[in-house]
Amino acid sequence: MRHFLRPGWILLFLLCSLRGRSQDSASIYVNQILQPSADSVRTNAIHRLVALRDPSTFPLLMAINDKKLYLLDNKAVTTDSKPSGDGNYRLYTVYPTYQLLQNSSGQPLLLPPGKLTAVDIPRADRLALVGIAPLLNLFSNDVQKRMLAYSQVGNLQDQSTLQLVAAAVNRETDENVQRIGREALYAARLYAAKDETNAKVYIDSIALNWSDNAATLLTSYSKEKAFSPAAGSYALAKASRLEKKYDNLQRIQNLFSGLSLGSILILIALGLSIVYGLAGIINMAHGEFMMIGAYTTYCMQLVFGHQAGDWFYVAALPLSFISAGIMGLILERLVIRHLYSKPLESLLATWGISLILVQTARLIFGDLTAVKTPQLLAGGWQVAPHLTLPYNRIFIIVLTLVMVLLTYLMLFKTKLGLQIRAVTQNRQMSACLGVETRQVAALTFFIGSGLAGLAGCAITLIGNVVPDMGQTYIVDSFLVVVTGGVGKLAGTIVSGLGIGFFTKISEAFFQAVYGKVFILLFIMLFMQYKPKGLFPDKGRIAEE
Amino acid sequence: MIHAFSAPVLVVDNLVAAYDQSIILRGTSLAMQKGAVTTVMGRNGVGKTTLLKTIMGLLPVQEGTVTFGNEDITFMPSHKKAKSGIAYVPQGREIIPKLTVYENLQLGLTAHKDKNAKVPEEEIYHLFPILKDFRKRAGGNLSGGQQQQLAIARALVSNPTLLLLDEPTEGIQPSIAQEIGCILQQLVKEKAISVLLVEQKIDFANQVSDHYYFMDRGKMVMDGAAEELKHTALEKHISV
Amino acid sequence: MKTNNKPLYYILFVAIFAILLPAAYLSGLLSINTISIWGRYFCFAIAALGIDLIWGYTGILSMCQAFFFCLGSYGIAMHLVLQKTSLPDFMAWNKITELPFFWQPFHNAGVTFALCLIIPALFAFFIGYVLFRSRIRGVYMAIITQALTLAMWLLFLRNETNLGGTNGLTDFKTLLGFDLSSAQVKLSLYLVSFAVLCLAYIACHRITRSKFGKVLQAIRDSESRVSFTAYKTANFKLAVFVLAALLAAVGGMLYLPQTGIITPGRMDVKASVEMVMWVALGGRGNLKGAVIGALLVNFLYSLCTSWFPDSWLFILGFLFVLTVLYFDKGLIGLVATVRQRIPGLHFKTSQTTNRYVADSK
Amino acid sequence: MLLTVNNLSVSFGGVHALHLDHFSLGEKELRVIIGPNGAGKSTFLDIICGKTKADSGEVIFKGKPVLGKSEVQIAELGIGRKFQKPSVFPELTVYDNLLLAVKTKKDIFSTLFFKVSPAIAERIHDVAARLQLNTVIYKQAGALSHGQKQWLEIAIVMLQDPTLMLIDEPAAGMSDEETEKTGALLLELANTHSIIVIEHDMKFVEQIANHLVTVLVRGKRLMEGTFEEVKNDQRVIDCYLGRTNAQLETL
Amino acid sequence: ASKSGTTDSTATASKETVKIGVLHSLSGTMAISEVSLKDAVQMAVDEINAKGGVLGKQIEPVIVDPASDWDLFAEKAKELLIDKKVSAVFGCWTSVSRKSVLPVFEQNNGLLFYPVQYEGEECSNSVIYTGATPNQQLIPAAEYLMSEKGGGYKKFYLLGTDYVFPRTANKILKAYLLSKGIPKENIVEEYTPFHHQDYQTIISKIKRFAADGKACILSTINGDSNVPFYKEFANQGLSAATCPIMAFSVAEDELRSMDTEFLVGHLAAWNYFQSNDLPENKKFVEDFKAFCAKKGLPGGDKRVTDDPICWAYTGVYLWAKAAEKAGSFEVSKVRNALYSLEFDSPDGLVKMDPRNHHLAKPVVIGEIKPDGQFDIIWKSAGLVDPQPWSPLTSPDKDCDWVNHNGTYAKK
Ligand SMILES: Nc1ncnc2c1ncn2[C@@H]1O[C@H](COP(=O)(O)OP(=O)(O)OP(=O)(O)O)[C@@H](O)[C@H]1O
Ligand SMILES: Nc1ncnc2c1ncn2[C@@H]1O[C@H](COP(=O)(O)OP(=O)(O)OP(=O)(O)O)[C@@H](O)[C@H]1O
Ligand SMILES: [Mg+2]
Ligand SMILES: [Mg+2]
Repeated sequence: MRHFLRPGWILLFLLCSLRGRSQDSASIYVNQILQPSADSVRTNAIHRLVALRDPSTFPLLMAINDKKLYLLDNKAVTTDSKPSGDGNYRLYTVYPTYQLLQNSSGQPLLLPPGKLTAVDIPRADRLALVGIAPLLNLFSNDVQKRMLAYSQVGNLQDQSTLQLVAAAVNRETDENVQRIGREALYAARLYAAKDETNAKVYIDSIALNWSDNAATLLTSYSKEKAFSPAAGSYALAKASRLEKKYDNLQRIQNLFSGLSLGSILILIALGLSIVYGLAGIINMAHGEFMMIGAYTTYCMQLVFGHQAGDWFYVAALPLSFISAGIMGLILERLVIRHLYSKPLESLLATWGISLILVQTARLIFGDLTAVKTPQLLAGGWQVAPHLTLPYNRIFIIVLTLVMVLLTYLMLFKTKLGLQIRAVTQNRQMSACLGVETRQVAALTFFIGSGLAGLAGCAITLIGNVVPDMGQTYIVDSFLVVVTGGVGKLAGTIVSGLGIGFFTKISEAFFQAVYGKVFILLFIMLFMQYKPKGLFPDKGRIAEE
Repeated sequence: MIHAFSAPVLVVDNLVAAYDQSIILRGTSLAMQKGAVTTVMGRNGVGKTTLLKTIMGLLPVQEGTVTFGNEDITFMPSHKKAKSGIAYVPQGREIIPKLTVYENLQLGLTAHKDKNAKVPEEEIYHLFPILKDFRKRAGGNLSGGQQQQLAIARALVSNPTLLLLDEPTEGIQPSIAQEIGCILQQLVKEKAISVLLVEQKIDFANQVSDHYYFMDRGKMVMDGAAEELKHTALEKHISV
Repeated sequence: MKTNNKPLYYILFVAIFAILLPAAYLSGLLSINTISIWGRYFCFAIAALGIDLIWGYTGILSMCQAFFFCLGSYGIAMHLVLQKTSLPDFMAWNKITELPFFWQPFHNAGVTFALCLIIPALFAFFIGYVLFRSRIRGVYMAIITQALTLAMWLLFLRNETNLGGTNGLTDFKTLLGFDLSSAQVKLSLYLVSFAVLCLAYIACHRITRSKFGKVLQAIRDSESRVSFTAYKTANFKLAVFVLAALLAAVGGMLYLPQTGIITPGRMDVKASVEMVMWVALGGRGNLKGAVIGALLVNFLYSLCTSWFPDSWLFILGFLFVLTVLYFDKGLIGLVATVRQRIPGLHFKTSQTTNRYVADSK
Repeated sequence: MLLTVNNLSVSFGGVHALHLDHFSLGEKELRVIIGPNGAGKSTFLDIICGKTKADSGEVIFKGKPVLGKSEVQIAELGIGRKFQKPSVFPELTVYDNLLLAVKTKKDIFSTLFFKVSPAIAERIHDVAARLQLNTVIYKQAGALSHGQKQWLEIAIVMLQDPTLMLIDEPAAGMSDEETEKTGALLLELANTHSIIVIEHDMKFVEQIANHLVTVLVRGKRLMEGTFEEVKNDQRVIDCYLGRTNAQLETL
Repeated sequence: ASKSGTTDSTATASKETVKIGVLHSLSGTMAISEVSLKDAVQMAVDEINAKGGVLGKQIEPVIVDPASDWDLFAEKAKELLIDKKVSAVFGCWTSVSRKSVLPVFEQNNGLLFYPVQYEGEECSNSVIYTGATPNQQLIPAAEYLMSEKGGGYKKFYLLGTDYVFPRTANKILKAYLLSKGIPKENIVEEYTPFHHQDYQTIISKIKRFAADGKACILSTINGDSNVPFYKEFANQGLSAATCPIMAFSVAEDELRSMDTEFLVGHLAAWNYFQSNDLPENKKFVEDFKAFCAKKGLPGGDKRVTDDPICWAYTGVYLWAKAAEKAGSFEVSKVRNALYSLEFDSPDGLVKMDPRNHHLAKPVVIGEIKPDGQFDIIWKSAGLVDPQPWSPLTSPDKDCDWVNHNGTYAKK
């Protein structure tokens, strides 16, 4: 590796000298672009600048390419691609240096685009940048663009391009981008290599570097570009080893996906399990409580607005629980309480309620809405080059874990839990023992609905918010509750995870649709052996 | 007959109650002395269980009143009745099946006046040793007799002042049934608990009762102190 | 001994639907469209009878009736499609040149009718056999059958299944040589549906009043006790399950030519739950309730989606909730209550007067 | 022997509920089983009628092995059961409860086309009358009192007319006189059936124990003998009857 | 019952008004998309009525709710045509709903204005297709992506919800890509069930597929599956820069109240975008916002227009214009008047095909901006003629109602 760094330094030196020579002409062209005497002058200037390939002009060219070139006090500036809060953008000078603009107090200067005068470059002129765009992007301050640029720079046999790329790689701060950049360089050298030892060194470097594309690159090298069969087969061997590693990582990714799906299912089923398994109410409106939680989150986002950053979500977590819980409580008081010990009627009534709730949501919100992902949970944890575990999913897994734990403690370690379990098994006798069955039942419903609301809040991290979102999940969550064994917390967890893993594993083999069909049929067969779920009651209590 | 002259602890006056349309209690009246065992007897289906259920608040009262102590509890909800000191051992045990034996006992504490009370395990297990071994077993898995024992134990845990017992010895082995009798007498004596007993077996009733009521078709047809009533008279009434 | 207690209601029912409605059409008061719509409701009512048998009487909540309904419909639809072309359009688009083997038998009308009954029956038999053997019941049964319906729904949605995918089968011209768009044919289909509904009702009525029906109810109450009384409960359950499937399929068969389209949407989760809701609303465990529930819900559905396009869901939703809260035996329970309140109408019916409230559960 | 049981054992979660080395019952014999609560009496009957699966051992009824058979098959062999906790069809009327019990063909087609013959109707009413159910015969079974349900369940078993009747605590919740009536009824039935009765009411046991009484303790057979023998056995007194049994003294 | 004069009889029966049917789902899964179309139709009707109506008659819309229930679509269509005797119906979104009502319209001589892009391969005499045919949306998009300017993509992941439009669209796209020399192994086709929410597995597949930066996605994912898809896409570290998604079913209305952060930079191909600079369009957009605010519809003046809304709106005008031209509401006359009819739509001048019932219109490709609007990055040079039968998959067929009887075999 060090081996390559040395030429890198030389290149950088070279670049600097290049810049010195072209400095004067460049600044002339820059001026012509910013204040053209005629359109043709500007067009000419742009073409000239492109031909110069002077890195010091790249920020400018890039700003042109991105339609982000502005004038601020007659200085050419550009903005970040994303606002840094509240619709304001940071500003950078583009020429002769690329610098962050600061205000008097040394803080980055933040301005909305409206405060800036856009320099309007006609589309035709912008098109002149198309050929050089990837090179420009090597110096972009958007990581994604830089990443892409390396795979698009094209033929690195061209010395000047190679120099630029090498310089860019050296400047690179982002590890992943650097990996890709290095690969581009290695690949260029590999293609140029004409003796075996040299080629192997580069092949090894590429394999060691192990960017996303390494395997494909080596394979295509061995097929098309290898100068000798030996080098080709060596590359191929490396590639297939990489593929294997890759496959293993993919497996881990699949397991993670399974875990994540499973925990979502558990989170949704948890409330259902309490309301159904314990209170005996087949709550067809469970999904709608979830929807309420999701809309609460959405409303929080509206209320907090853009400034508040992630706080809206922090507030939404408890509030979604409470709002859905209260809604549940109201319904319990108005309707459900007449229906204990009448599971059939509860089915009908909760179905009716779900219709009403969906239509109400439709009238109030009426749209496809989605909650923005809190900054903290955006993106993912890059475990290995090919393994990204999204933070939002990790968060949901942790949330599920916490909720399961809390639910467990609540049900089995507190007086309330004891009373909840008692009331649901025998209301009248519980009452005779001094349990305030009404309160307990209402509380049970509150907690169950609240959990659904929380699940809804969590789901906004991965999905959208629509009035009938609940119906997407209702069958799945009932499946989880039932395969686990009604009223069995452990069953809900195991079956939720099981279904999650199984779905993801089968999806890896079948298409998503068949994966789902497969899982449904599998559950059906599974119930053959466990007709009362994973954890059936044993002995006399199992009877009817 | 220690507290023979104290004020009645529970008075049921002219009670009418029904399951939906079919009226079962047709003006039942009864008065219980404090610290005594009052026994209600009668043939199958005359409404004894219904009477206890109505007193406990499981069945709405249509007419009449129930007074406990000095308080009118006719329309008090069941759990308040339990908290005010009435414990109920229903016919058919009504154990909470999926709670363990210990949890069932714990549940009995809900009605205890003292919020921090603990299950008096020693006393209970002394009375019903079998419950100790089965502490962690689901209540519903116990044998019939064991469940009956648990039901009685659960009622005692709450430290009640009035015990409603619906055929408490049903399905219990003779030796323990006999002990239950002794315990009842002891409770009545020592803690001045009052007991309303529904019983069919004359032998057991005789062992514990201070006062008898005879019920037929939802009405009390006769009553009297234990001494006043001859064995034969009892039998005659029950076999009408 | 308890049958034939209210001939008046039956006569009224038959008079309205068999005479009044057709007469209104013939005299121009009603459009043929309305007649056709009622014909479709009858199909739902036939399926609802099956649901009542399996759920109301036997206590097995089956959520795959919608699937059986669709099987019946699809069978007829396949026949009708083949009447029109030798290769359905959608196959041509999918570059399938030869009719798949399972489409072949549907060329023949007789075979089609037979298959429309046999296939659902076989399906029901197989599902029932598997499920009842392992003593799946209660919600377990409900959810498993729902899962099955869901799986079938997903399969039917696929193009690979060669049943038209999401679009289903549509655009039919003739049935047994009759032009489906002609008013007479529509009227006949209406009358046939009504006749089948009546027959199905009578048959179900007989069944529920027989000892067989009593066994079913006993299974609902306490299945193990029935076993100890030496009845092979699994067989009984299987029998009603197949019977219910057949009724659903018959409903589906009649439904198709009157609707003109069958898509997998008929058996999605919502549809399968809704079918159960008809029965629940009408009054479970009561055949009249099932019929009335199916007719009423669907009638309201049609009516409200036209009259109150924005708020019909509220109306239906509140109807469900109110029914549950105030008429706890469904709509038919309401009728019973009203009749009891009005002394003049007080007939002695032995099965609705005393009500047992399961208090131990 | 009608029923022979060898080395029957069953345990729940490691606890031995029943471990019966031998038990046999002759034709038309009425056997009473007594024993402390939790001795395994009901479990024993549960195994015979197929409700509970045994861990090991054999049960031979009419020369055929019973274990492994389903409830229905066992019922068809001729074993009828009354449970400790009354088990009837709550939403059917008493009459229908009885109708279903009557011994006839019980397959789908015969039930579908079943007609109540006068003989059967008479028999139902007969049994109902004998068990004092005639006043409630059109009532829903779920609306009966505890004692009435007991009667109904006995009636169901009677109408089933099985070779072997397994009766669990028939006298529970009955008054003394009704208990006596039940006893008489059982004695009469014993002329034509084999019966196993479980009871805790000693008066009742004495009345019906015309042959042998088996005592189960902790799942094992403690002794078998006539009522007199059992009553006076010190072990039985110690663990079951109690030191001074009031019930017995008053006899 | 369907002889000739059904519409004529209405015309004489009610002097002042002429009825039209509006057949869009107002509840159920499709409501989210379709409600806006109902609003657009209503607005067009109000505008026309304000200007004096058609042929001197006020338009009276009969709105029904087919509730995303395909059977109900057929039932409502019958009701509108037979009972309500409407002169034309504006409605449907999904292909299945259109297929469901198609026989009804054909048997009862009705006229349906269908405003949504669709899979083609249909040529009904009773439907006026104002939405795009595949060649007016799919092909230009693919072409653009392959072009130098579009990024020169070499690998294509065709991802869709499992129903007819995606299936057919992908069939056509695949044929097109193959014909342009894209090797088979560089085209992947995949479908997910309706309402699919969990795209983890698929995204990781895509990630691998797109590792070399040469891949893009052609998405026909429908409705509520889009958000989870795009979110997961971003969270697993992919972006518009590394692998752009070209969507065929994502429009402004869907993006309206979404947080578009994770969508920015991705593409969509349509015939119309709200960001269209034409003055007609600016007025249209403003009018629509004002209309929604005035009627108190959800969203109020925050409402946006999009392609289907534009065509739903245009449809009403086309019908009105044709009726005026024909001087009658009679279906056959209106239909004839529609051929070659030109109209100044918000999207500029559009023109009905002279031989079939489709609309010639421009094709535009847009890039999603943070505000949920599209930056138009490509526009076709002029109107693109409709091709109901794609020459790629059905080279032998064409649709012509003037010289032939609908679909005919080309020589
Ligand atoms: N849930 C119920 N619904 C309707 N009627 C009932 C119900 N429970 C009991 N009954 C009726 O009420 C009457 C009295 O029943 P109750 O249980 O009070 O009798 P009991 O005196 O306790 O009899 P037993 O000695 O058999 O326990 C009986 O005739 C019975 O049929
Ligand atoms: N499923 C089970 N799990 C654990 N223990 C059980 C289970 N079923 C029964 N037992 C225990 O097995 C023993 C035998 O019970 P069984 O019901 O047979 O007693 P029994 O002799 O009928 O008693 P009783 O006279 O009280 O009715 C009891 O100790 C009981 O607790
Ligand atoms: Mg009683
Ligand atoms: Mg027992």
